[in-house]
Formats: sequence, structure tokens, C-alpha cells
Amino acid sequence: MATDANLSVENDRRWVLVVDLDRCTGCQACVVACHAENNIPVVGEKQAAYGRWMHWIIIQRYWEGEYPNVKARFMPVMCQQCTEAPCEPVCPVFATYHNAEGLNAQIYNRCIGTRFCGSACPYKVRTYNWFRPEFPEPLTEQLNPDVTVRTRGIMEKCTFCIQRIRRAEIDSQAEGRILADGEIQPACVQTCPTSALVFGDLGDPDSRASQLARSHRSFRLLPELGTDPGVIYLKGGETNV
Amino acid sequence: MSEPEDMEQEIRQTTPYDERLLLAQRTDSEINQAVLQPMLQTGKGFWVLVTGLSLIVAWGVYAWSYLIYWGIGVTGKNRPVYWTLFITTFVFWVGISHAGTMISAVLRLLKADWRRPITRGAEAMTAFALMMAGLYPLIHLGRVWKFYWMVPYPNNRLMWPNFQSPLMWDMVAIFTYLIGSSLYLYLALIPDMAMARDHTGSWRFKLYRVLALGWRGTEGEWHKLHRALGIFSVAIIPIFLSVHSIVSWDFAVTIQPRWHSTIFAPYFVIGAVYSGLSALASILVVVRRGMRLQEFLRAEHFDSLGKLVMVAGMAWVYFWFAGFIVEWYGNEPVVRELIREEVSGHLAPFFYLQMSANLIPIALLVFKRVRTTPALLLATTLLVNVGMFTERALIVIGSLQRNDLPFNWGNYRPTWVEISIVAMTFAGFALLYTLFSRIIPFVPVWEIKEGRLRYTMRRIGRLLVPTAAEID
Amino acid sequence: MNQDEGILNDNALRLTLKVIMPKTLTRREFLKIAAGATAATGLAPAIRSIVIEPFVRPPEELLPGQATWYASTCRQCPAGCGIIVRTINGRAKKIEGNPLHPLNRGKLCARGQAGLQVLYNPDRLKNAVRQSGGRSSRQFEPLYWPEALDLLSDKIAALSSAERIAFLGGLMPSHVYRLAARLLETLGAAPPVIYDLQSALEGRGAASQLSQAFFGAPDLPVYDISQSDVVLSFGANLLETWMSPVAQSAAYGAMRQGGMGSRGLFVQFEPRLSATAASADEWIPVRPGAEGFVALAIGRIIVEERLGHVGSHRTQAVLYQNVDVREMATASDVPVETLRRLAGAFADADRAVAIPGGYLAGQRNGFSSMLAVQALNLVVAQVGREGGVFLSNPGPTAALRQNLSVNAFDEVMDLIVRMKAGEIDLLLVHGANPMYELPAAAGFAEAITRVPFVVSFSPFVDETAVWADLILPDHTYLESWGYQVPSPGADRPVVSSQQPVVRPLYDTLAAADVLLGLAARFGGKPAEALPWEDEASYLEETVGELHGSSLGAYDARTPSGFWALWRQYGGWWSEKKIRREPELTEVVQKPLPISDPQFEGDPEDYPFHLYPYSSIILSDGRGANLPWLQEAPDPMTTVQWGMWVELNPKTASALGVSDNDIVQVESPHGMLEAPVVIYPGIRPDVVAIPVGQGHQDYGRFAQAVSGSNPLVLVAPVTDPSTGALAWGATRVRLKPTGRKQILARLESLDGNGRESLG
Amino acid sequence: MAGWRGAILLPALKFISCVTDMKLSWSFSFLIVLIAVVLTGVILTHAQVRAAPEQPIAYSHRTHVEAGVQCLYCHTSALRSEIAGIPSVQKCMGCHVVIATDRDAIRTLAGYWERSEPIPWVRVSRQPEFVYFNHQAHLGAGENCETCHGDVGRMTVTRPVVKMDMGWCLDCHLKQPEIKVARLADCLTCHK
Repeated sequence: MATDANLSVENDRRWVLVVDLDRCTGCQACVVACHAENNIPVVGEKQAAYGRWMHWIIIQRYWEGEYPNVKARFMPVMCQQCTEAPCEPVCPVFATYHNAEGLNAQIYNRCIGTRFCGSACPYKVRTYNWFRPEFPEPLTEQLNPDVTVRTRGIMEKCTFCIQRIRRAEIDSQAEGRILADGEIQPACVQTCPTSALVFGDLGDPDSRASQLARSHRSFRLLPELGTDPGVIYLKGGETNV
Repeated sequence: MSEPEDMEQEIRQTTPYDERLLLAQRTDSEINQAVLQPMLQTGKGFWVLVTGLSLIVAWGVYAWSYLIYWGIGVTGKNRPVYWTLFITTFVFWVGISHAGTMISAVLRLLKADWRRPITRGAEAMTAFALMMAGLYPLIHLGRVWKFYWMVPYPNNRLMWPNFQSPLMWDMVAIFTYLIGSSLYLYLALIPDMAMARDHTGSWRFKLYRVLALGWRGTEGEWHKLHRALGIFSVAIIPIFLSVHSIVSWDFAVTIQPRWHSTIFAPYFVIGAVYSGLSALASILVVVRRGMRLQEFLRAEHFDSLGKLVMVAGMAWVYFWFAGFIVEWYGNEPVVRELIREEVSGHLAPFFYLQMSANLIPIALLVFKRVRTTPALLLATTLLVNVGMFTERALIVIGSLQRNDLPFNWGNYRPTWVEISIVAMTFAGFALLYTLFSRIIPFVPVWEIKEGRLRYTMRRIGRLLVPTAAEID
Repeated sequence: MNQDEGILNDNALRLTLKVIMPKTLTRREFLKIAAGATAATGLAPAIRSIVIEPFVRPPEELLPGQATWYASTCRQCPAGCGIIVRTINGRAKKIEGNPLHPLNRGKLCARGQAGLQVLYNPDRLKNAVRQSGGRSSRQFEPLYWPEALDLLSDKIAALSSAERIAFLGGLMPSHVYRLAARLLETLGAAPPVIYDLQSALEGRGAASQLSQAFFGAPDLPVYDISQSDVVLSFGANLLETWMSPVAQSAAYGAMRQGGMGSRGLFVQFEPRLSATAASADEWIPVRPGAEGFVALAIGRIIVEERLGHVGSHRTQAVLYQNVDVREMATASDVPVETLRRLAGAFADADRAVAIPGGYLAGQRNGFSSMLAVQALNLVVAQVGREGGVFLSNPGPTAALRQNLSVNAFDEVMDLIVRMKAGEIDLLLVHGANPMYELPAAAGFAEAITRVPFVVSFSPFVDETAVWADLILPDHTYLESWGYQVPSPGADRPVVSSQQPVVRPLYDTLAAADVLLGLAARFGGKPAEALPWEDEASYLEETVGELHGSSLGAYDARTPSGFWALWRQYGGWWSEKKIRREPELTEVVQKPLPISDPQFEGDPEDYPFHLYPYSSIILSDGRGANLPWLQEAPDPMTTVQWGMWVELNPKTASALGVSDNDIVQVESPHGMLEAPVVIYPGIRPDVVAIPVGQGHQDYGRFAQAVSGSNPLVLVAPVTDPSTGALAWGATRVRLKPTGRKQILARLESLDGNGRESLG
Repeated sequence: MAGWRGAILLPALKFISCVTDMKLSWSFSFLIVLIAVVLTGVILTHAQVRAAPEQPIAYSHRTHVEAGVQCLYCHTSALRSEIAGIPSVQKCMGCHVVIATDRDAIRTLAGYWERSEPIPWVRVSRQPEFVYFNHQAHLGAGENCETCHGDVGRMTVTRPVVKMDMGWCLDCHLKQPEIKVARLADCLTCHK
């Protein structure tokens, strides 16, 4: 996976997420934070074993080499928010589409569950509600009121915590100021103990995210597919003596 | 059974136009009777069959309601295998539907006279197969109660369906094809309805009267009918070609490895013709026995049908190989992985099944004996459809199990729900066909008569000379 | 503090400062959310009539529909990170790290995030209960609190002597510990015995004894990874569960890409490649128990080859005078050249630190190994330096950190012996689950049957509570008051405050209030010793000691003002760094002890070393009842909802088993069965099993998992010099069963761990 | 050309003729079924504004507004929060300790206060829970309460005046100035 610098910004703003693989320790804090923030249902052992878990962000672990010179690498993978998203054109009802801020939106109540987007997505980051989600009382109390609870037959995926983006924008408008860089933090970014995740506006050349995106370590997932993802990875390094 | 022998004899002793004249010594009323008899007298076997099929359909309907109530989770789908048996069967049925137009429209235009007795059977098959196919876009929805969002109707949300989506193209293509082919079926039916009206009583009379649209058989009506049929045969062929191309684009437009292929459209169309013609052959063999239509559906029909199947098969092999060679040289890692799975991995059984089931028949159909022996022909053509179904399954389900990130690979096991629903559509198809054969003259009588009119014996001096007349 | 840690969640910050939790609220003041039900059905057609119930008396800081953030302290592990909790209409919705807190700087780990499900767990006890059908009958009969307290006080009063009371504590809030200790003292009973598996696995007890021996103070030292160029971690999984994982992870991030130019070298010595080792630059699979030898060898090489720029080699030589590098190399199974290479790197670095981890403490030679490792910091003169190791300065918080260090396993064993001997008539258990957390062979299960009356304070029916006659469920940590002095601390004095972020969901009662209630019932000396009318007032008074300290990050004129700010900030801390130079004691002037590891079980019958490690997700099993954690995959194996046995590919093929085959693991003390995970990163002679699953009780989610508790295998042996549980000192043997169990894992086995197919 | 048009039309004409020359009942039933289908479709797709729900206390906005109480006096958080907020019982009692204490409705109210129970009001205007609506934003954009809630000040029994469906929202959103529309027409603005 080669470095590619041609990140497009259609309008003046594009939200991107930078993932520094050199910092990521695979601790799963982001995974749980995401569950908590986005009302993601828990499917239980049987369903999980059949590949029906619903994490919006997963940390892929890759082995390299043989014992004793074995290494393990971590790679958080969430919706890549592609500009040329393969999932968007195939949805028959516009339940998923691209919005002006470079987000690959998913409108739950519009989704009729053809799962075409899921088949089309090369990163396989879209998860499907195979059954009605279950929240045994009083676990319902933990549900975040800013996020719809999806019912059966609906496709869902990482939204970059759109509810937080929306809230921050409304707040800043109400207070008549412009959004500060780093003011919006998706749940995963907020909690990441090693600060491996950085969220920001690629349209703003001074934002931390776009500075990091320009780093020599940056690359994107499956660039050969030309999807122009909004998630930028920074290569892990190695120190030797 | 003694049948093959006497058929053999027929074939041996008849020269092309002799057999065209075979019906010559029959009077019109005899032909009418020969066609109407089987419709009027229904044996016990028929009712057994109908009940059996209806039970399967009922069970399937239960399975579908179960699916709707609990959610898609009751099927064997998972991440990343989001599409499975439903889409496979959908593609299969659309494929089957292609024979009808192929036979009646194409052959009509080519003025291939042997088509005459089998056109209706073929057209009926098209209509019913499409009805079955049309169910799947609904069945596979996660929220089927919202299906109408796929229908372009003005609404206060100012929301339209996404016409970029191949699923929308599907909807349009399939419904166009369904409407077209049913009209086509119906047009050719009108004179026979009139015929049936004039030879039946009670409820059948009422029914046929409505369906016959007061057909009187005047010169003008005949003229218009022929024109209409002519127009339709031409008009429906582009649809016929487009439908399966569009179905193939469901897959081809994605960047899922193995789906993302430019040859898919023609490959799917030819595959459709291959399986459709085979299905037609199988059905004709069965119906011929069931309705004692030996007189009309005769060896030469099966012979030519067999040839068609063989040719379609060869074409299919060509396209398959063309596609394969591109994948092979393209040598994309995931595709390589998929090919490995097919040749030696967990997909191997299906792969070899589909290869043998698609190739062997072609070899068999080379022999006239196979083409003209109903039992053998039935076996061969059924084999073809087994092969084609497996082939679709491999494309849809097989490919989805692998993708660009090995971490995300998956596998798939079908559940009783999926299998029941698939069974439902097969039973439903058979049921419709069976009922159809009892209500509609299976053999288009007027076409036969017309065909017969074209060839008469004229006495010139001492000898009888066959003469041919151009009618339409 | 490098720039990127500097980005705070402004929003959270603003709100934290805005909001104070009212001290006392009455039930009715909280809004019921009828909509909650509809939300759960999801996308339901909006044709139901929704009832909205407004407040009777609205709390002044609450704006309907707007989030209110309350600062508190995470109690999911002993680290004591600061949290802020987002509450809407009186319901906690999300936990986040407290951006102001010096320890975790707004960050939080998976377990911290899952805290909500402790609060909203469907299997919580809703009120005080007694087991009507007798112990382990699981038939619970509700009690009114006064009844319950009378019952308990009568029991105590009826005792022949107060010595017959035993109090077993686990992860206890400091103030509860202090109150308990006080009460027991006045009654004339022994102070609480503290044991929890998490602390045992990370070797807290041993670590504080090491500090005592090394620095002359029991406080746990801070290893300054963030500033360090070379980090040698000996069996410390410092990015997972060891000590203060979030703080250490943050430091790790800084060490990697902190923008200090150099990307530090991080070497991990341990028999299994943990998630921490995965993040390390080098993983060196040391023979179990021989980590100390590696440290000794490295030290020896440094002093004899006069490596590095520290002139103190002659003075240090004494430490290593009877160390033979070659011997050590063979014993530890680490090639000499590797040792040389690392010794060089370690000595040459400006800032370097060696960390004695939990796995060392889990060996019978634990103390000497840890000493050897700690000595390395001395050799390269990194003690008390930035990027080295130092003790955090207690400042004015010293008074609050009354010794809540965990007791040695020996003392727990003594208690068990006394229980068995029938010398204990009343056992109180708080924050501990000994039935699960102690090695089965320790015999607690038998001992508890000899105790006539057992009281549990657990909010859940865990394995121990099942054996209690009386359960007085404590509030969960999001509903209760408290404070915690983080240990190991930060680079400055810190105390984290804990306050209720929601009103108690059920009719539970704070353990502190139970103790105060008891004292009041006894009257006399106890009542004088515990005069406070409730928990909050006790705390207000206690933390009031900090008021007026010049160091504080905030200043308040009045005590009540301080009390308010204390809760708004989520604790008290000095606004700038203060370190303290530890004075070295005699230990480190003598030659370092060299003691060979000993293992339970004969190598002939039991060829493998057992490594029961605490998983980053479930830690010591405390998280097993939280669906979010069960669903979260283990980072290395990507297994969810499961428990497994990790085998080296060689071992597995030798045994003829592969992934998902169930094997039988047997030690001299017990046996369990679990499916295999082929694990490339583990020594062929080691068998690793995650701790945390295999609950018989503790709620539906914990019991849903078909696993077993590896502690049934662990021998109850200790490191004689610290008395700490040597949980890594058991040998086991493996037997294939021929059965299979498909583990739920994210990773596709067909993909077999490849990153790409290219 | 005429020929083929004939060919298409002929069957249709024949059909109609045969329908007419047959027993009328047949064709009537056919027509009736057709009409029924269409009507149900129309009704299902175009639901009406709901009727006013039954409330625990016979509260009249009219009385209060005529008494000069401003909307924001009770629905305080409308300007600062996404929820306008329903006044606490305390707030009601603030006035009704002295005002109209003899009325039944007020007695009921006092009852709630004494039992310190919340009043189970039934929601009048509501959005489905997949919709994100924010009072603050709308009032900030210069809308007033009446735009959506109708002239509540004239209502003795509070009822919804408009069917708050997506079409109705869009109606207004699309009328906004050009620069705003792009944002206001984005699904994510209102769908959560």
C-alpha cells in the first residue's frame, strides 16, 4: 500500500480521520467508546461467531514472521468515508450518499436493507442489523438520545460521530464563533489513550489532521481501488539497535 | 417404453416436407379436439400434483413471513456474504425466462416453422419464470414493508429512487420484460381463445369469451394480429437482450473481485439462453407425456431444440473461457485466491459440479439419439440447469466470501428459511404451469393450422406436388 | 506535555466547570424517560402516545435535553483515572476521560468506557437481601435497610469476641477502607485484609515492597516512559493492565511520535508476546522466571565493559560481582550478543528506564528478579530522573493515602487457615470476589463453609455473594462518593474525587453509610470514632484537609467552595510538576541475589509453563458481566465472548491440534478444557490462558460464556521473600480431547493473519 | 402506421365492448375493487393531523396567554436547548399557590405538588426518534413558535395544527437563502 498524496477536497471542508499506526496499541478503547456513543447493539457469542458482530471500528491484527522473530501489527479499520465511495451509487433509495462535508452519510430510516452497499464496499466496514437489537432493561438507559437506535434490516456504519459534528456546529453558530480545530472529537478519537487518532478538516491546511495527512508516513487503504478514502493512515516505524 | 422406437421410425421415413404434411389428413375439428381433450379431462395425478405443489408453496410463504418477522438474520447471510441464495435464484429465474422470447420472437422472425407447436409453452415459461424472479427483489429486502421507496412516485419527501443503482435498472428491465412478454403471450392467444370459446361450455365458455375479446376471425383481425405479432417480435428482442445484461451489471458495477468484469453482460445473456432453452426442453418432454401431445410435439422439434441448446452451450463455454482467461492473466491476488478455492479449496465441489454439468450435456447433445430420446434429453437438459444454478451460486456467493482484506473473509451456510423460499418459487413455477396447461391450449392451434396451410398438395398431371404459400 | 496531548475536549471542559452535583436529591426530582422504551424499539412508527414527565423541582444546573457533565473517578481498576460522565435528563449516557486530570488527560481505556454497564447492568441487586433458602440457594428475600443493619449489628454484638470478625477487601475506595479499619479497630478486630486478583497479577504488593526496599518508601514508582529513549520492560504489560495503563499508553504515544525527534526503543522481555510486546520494537521470549537473569547479565556487561557515560561503574560493580553473563544467557535462553547489544543501547541512551513488571512478581524468585531490574536504573543513573524512574510526590495528599496497599497472599492464606479452623464467625467481603479470584487450591471454597455468617457488599450476585447469608449491595461507582489517591501517581500530587453522577437506580446503600450506621447502632466508642451522619459529610471533612494548600490547581476561599471545586474538577492536584528524589537504601549496595525460579509440578509429567495473563478487556474478570467488554475482541487473538488456550504453532502441531480444537490443560492442582488458539508469539514451552471468564455466577453476560477460570490450575505458592502469590509458577500438561469449539473471532481463519495478498 | 395502432387499440376496444355487453355487476365489481384499492393507497400515504390528546390536567394555553404569560416563561430552554421544555410542577405552583386555587384543574395540580409527583403530560407535537430537531437552531434562525405550533395562544385544548412530516419541513427549508439551502437540504441535518 503505497503513499498517495492526492487527497481531494470537493467543497471547502472535508472531515478526515488520521490514524497513526505507530501509536496504536490495539487496546480496543475506541471500539467500546464507539459502542457507547452510537448505540451499537451487542450480538452475543453465537452471532459473533458467525461473523455478525456489529463493530463500526475494528482493529485488525496481522502477524509477521515466525517465532521467535515474530511481530504483530494493529490496523484500526472503520468506514473510510470515500469520496468515490463504491457503496453510494448502488443504493436504490439514496439511504447512503455523499454530503457536502465529504461525509459518506447513512440515513437509517431510509434504508430498506438491500445490503447492496455491503457487497460493494471493498473494506467491508458496513454492518447489518440481522435481528432486532436487544437492550435488556435497564440497559436502554445508556442509549445516546442523539443517535437513532436501528432496528432489524438496516445497514449501519461509522459516521465520524455525525451527532458530535452537528452539535459542535450548532453550538459554534449559537455562540457566533467558527469551529476550532480539535473541537470536534468522535468518540474513538476522544478516548484513544495514545492519541493515535486525529480528526479534523482537510480543507483547513493548518488543521492538525491535514498537517499529519501531508506527512511522509501517510498512506491509505487499498489505494489501487481509487476510492479516495477520508481515513489516512500513518505508517508504523521501527527502532533498531 | 416403446416410444423412442416409433419416433425413430417416423424420423427415418419422413423427409422434411412429408412430415410438415403429417397433419394434412386431419380435419380442423380433429386438431381442435386433440388440443382441447387433455385440457378438459384431468386425471387424479393432476390433482395430486397440484396439491403437492400448493403445499410446498404454502410452506414457502410461511418461511417468508417468518423471515419478515424475525429479520434477515434467520437466513445464513453474514458479513461479508451479504447476498446468497436469493440473488442466485433470482438470476437463475431471469435466465430461464429468456427461452420464451428466444423461441417465439427470434424464430418467428426467422420463420423457422418447427417453432409453431412449442411457442406457447415457451412464452408461458417466460411469463412465469419472470413472476418468480420478480419475487426475489422483495424477498431479499431487510425491510420489505418499505419496498415502495424503490417505486418512482411523486411524494412530499421530494425523494426519488436512485436511478444510478443497478437495482433500479433491474426493476425497470424486469417489469418491462414481464409486461412485454405477457402481452406477447396474450396476443398470440386470442384466436385460440376464440376457438376454445366455440368448443366449450359452462364456466370455461364464460372465461374464454372474455379472453377472446370477441374475436371473430375476420380478415382484418387476422391482418392486425399478424402485424401486432410482427411488431412485438421485433420490439421484445432488445428487451430480451437488455434484461440479463442489466442483471449482470448488479455485479459488474461493483469493485468486488470476480464481479468487476466487462464480459458479464454477454456472458450472462448467453448463459440465460443456455439454461432457458434447456428448461424449455425439459418442460416440453414432461408436458408431452402428461398431456399426450406426442402428435404435436414430435421428434424433429426436440431435435432442433436440442441443437439450439448445444449451440447455446458452446457459446456459453466460449464466453466462460474468455472471462476466465482474463481473470487468469489479470492475476489479481483475490481472484487468484478465489480460483484456488474453486480448483482445490472449499468451493471445489461446486466448481467441478458446475463445470461437468455444463460441459457434458454439450457433448451428449451432439448425438441425434440423445436429442430425440425424451428421457435422455430430459436428463441432459436438467443437468444443464443444475450446472447453471451452481454457476450462478459460485458467482454470487463464492465471490463474496473473499475480498481485498483477508481479515474480512467469511463463509456461508444456507438455512431452512432460504431453502424453503427457493423451493417455494420452483414449486410456484410448476404450479402456475400446471394450471395454465389446463386452461390454455398448450399448442397454438391457429399457428399449426396456419403452418399447415402453407404447405398443401396440388395435383399436377399425375402426381401430387407439395406447394408452399407465403402467408404473412 | 507535548502538543497533541494538549488538545482538550473544550466542550467537556466548559461543562465540567459549570456543573456541580447537588449533594442530596430526592427520588422524584429525576425525570423519567418514557421515551427510553420507544428508543429501544428503534425506528418505531411514531403513533404511540408518548408521556413526558417534567421535574417536580428542577435541579438548578439542569437544562432540559442538554448534556450535563459530572466529574468523577473510574473504579474499573486500581489506577484511578479521572472521568467525566455525560448525563441527560438525569441519566448517565457516556463516560469520557477527564481532560484536566493529570493522570489520564482525558483519555480512557476500554474498561473505563464500559463503566456505564456496571451502572445499568440488568443483573444488579435492587435492594438488601438475605438468602432465604440458605447459602448458595440463590433464593433471595428482600430486606429493608434498617432490618438488614439491625441483623448485622446483632450478629456482631452476639460474637464472643471481636477477633472472630474478618473483613476481606478487594478494590475498595480509600474512604471505605479507612472507615472499615476505624470501626474494626474500635471493635477490637483485625484490620481488613486486602486481596484482588488484578493487583496480584500486576504484582502491586511485591512492587510496593520493592519500592520499600529500594527507595525506602512503599509508594509505587513512576516509570517515565514518555521522556525515555530506551525502555526495557521485563514482563510489564504496561499498555494493557499493569498499574496505570492509560497514563502509560499516553506516555507510550509520546515516546513514539511525541515530536521529540527520536523514536524511542522499546524492548519487551516476556514468554508471551502480549499486546504491549506487539507495540514494542523487540520482543524477547525469555524463559519463564529468568527475566531477572537477563537484567543481571545486562547490568554485569554494563559495569564490566564500562558502557555508557556514567562514571559510577566501580561503585556499582559490587552489585554484580557474582554474576556470570554466559550462565545467565543460557539460563534465560537469550543469546549473549543480544544481551550485549541491548546493554549497549541501554547504557548509551541519555534517558533510559527498566521496568520490573507483574510477570516477575508472579514467580517464586520474583523479588530478586524485580530487584535486579530496578538495579539497572541505578547502574545507568536514571533513578529520580526525567525519562527514568521516580516516586510521585504526595505533597499534601500524604494524609489521604493511608496505607491501602494490598496484603501479601500469605496473609490471605493465614485468614483462610483461621477460617478453616473455625476461628472466624463473621466474614465481611467488600469489593472482592475471593471465590473466583483466589486459586481454587487455596481452599477458600471450603473455608467459607466453616464461617457461620458471611456478609457481602457486592452489587452483583458474584461467586462469593452466593455464599453470603446477607448481601448489602453497595452503590456502583457512578452512584457513590469517594476519593482515590492514584498509585502509581503522576508527575505531581493527585487525588481523584468521586461523586454520584446519577442518583442511585435502586434501593442500594453506600458501604460507608452501612459502616456509619453500624457504628451509630453500637454507640459508645465506635460511635465516637465514626461520628459523621453520612458518607458525604465524612468525605467533605476528610478532603477538606487539602483546602488551602498553595499547590492546588484551583483555589477556594471557603471550605464549602473547595468542596464544590473539588467535585467540579474531579479531584485535587498541583498545577505544576513536583517530583521527589528517592533516597536509596542499603539493599542496593550489596551484591544482588541470584535465585533460580522454582515451579510447582515435575517437568517430566508437566512439560509446559502455565501463563494465566490478565486480559486487557476483562482484566481479572471484573468486566465479565459487561456486554460491551464481552463483545469487544481481544486485541491479539480477536476472540470475543470466549476463553482459550494459546499454543505455539510448533507445540500445537506436535500435539496434533489446531485452531478451535479443545484441549485439556492439567496441573498438579486442577484441570480445565478450552479451545486452542494457535499463537505465533509464544514460547513453545509456555501455555497462556486469559483470566476473566468461567464465571458460575455474576450475571447473565458473565455466565453466557462457556469458559473456565485458569485459577483452578494455579498452585497457591508464594515468593518467600514477599509472600506474593507466584501465579506464574505452575507447570501443566496438555491432552487433546478430539472435540471442537468454534471461537467467535473477528479475524477470518481463512485469511490466516495476512495483511494483504499482494 | 394506422395498421399497427389499430393492432394495439383493437384488443383494448374489444375488451371494453365485451365488458359493457356483459352483465353490469361484473364490470361494476371490477370498478369498485379498483376504486377501493386507489382510495386505501391515498389514505395510507396521506395521513391526517392527529387529534388533540387527552391530558392529565385540562390545561388551556389560551387562558395563560391571555393572562399575558410569554411562551418562554414556561418553555424556558427553547432558546438555549434543542428541547423547549415543559415547566416543572414547581413553576406551575409558583403562580397557582395564589391564583385560581379553587378550580378543579388547579386542585389536581396541587395534588401532584403535594405528592411531589411529576405530571404525566401527553406529547402534542412530536418527531419520530430518527429525526433530530433543535428548537435553539430554529429560534436562532428567527422562526417563531407559531410557525410550527400554530396559534397556541388561541387554543383551549392544545392540538397539533400541522402534520410535521418531512415534506412540511422541506417546504420551509428549501425556501431559505441559496447559501443555507445546501446545508438545510442535507439529510444529515435532520436525520440522526
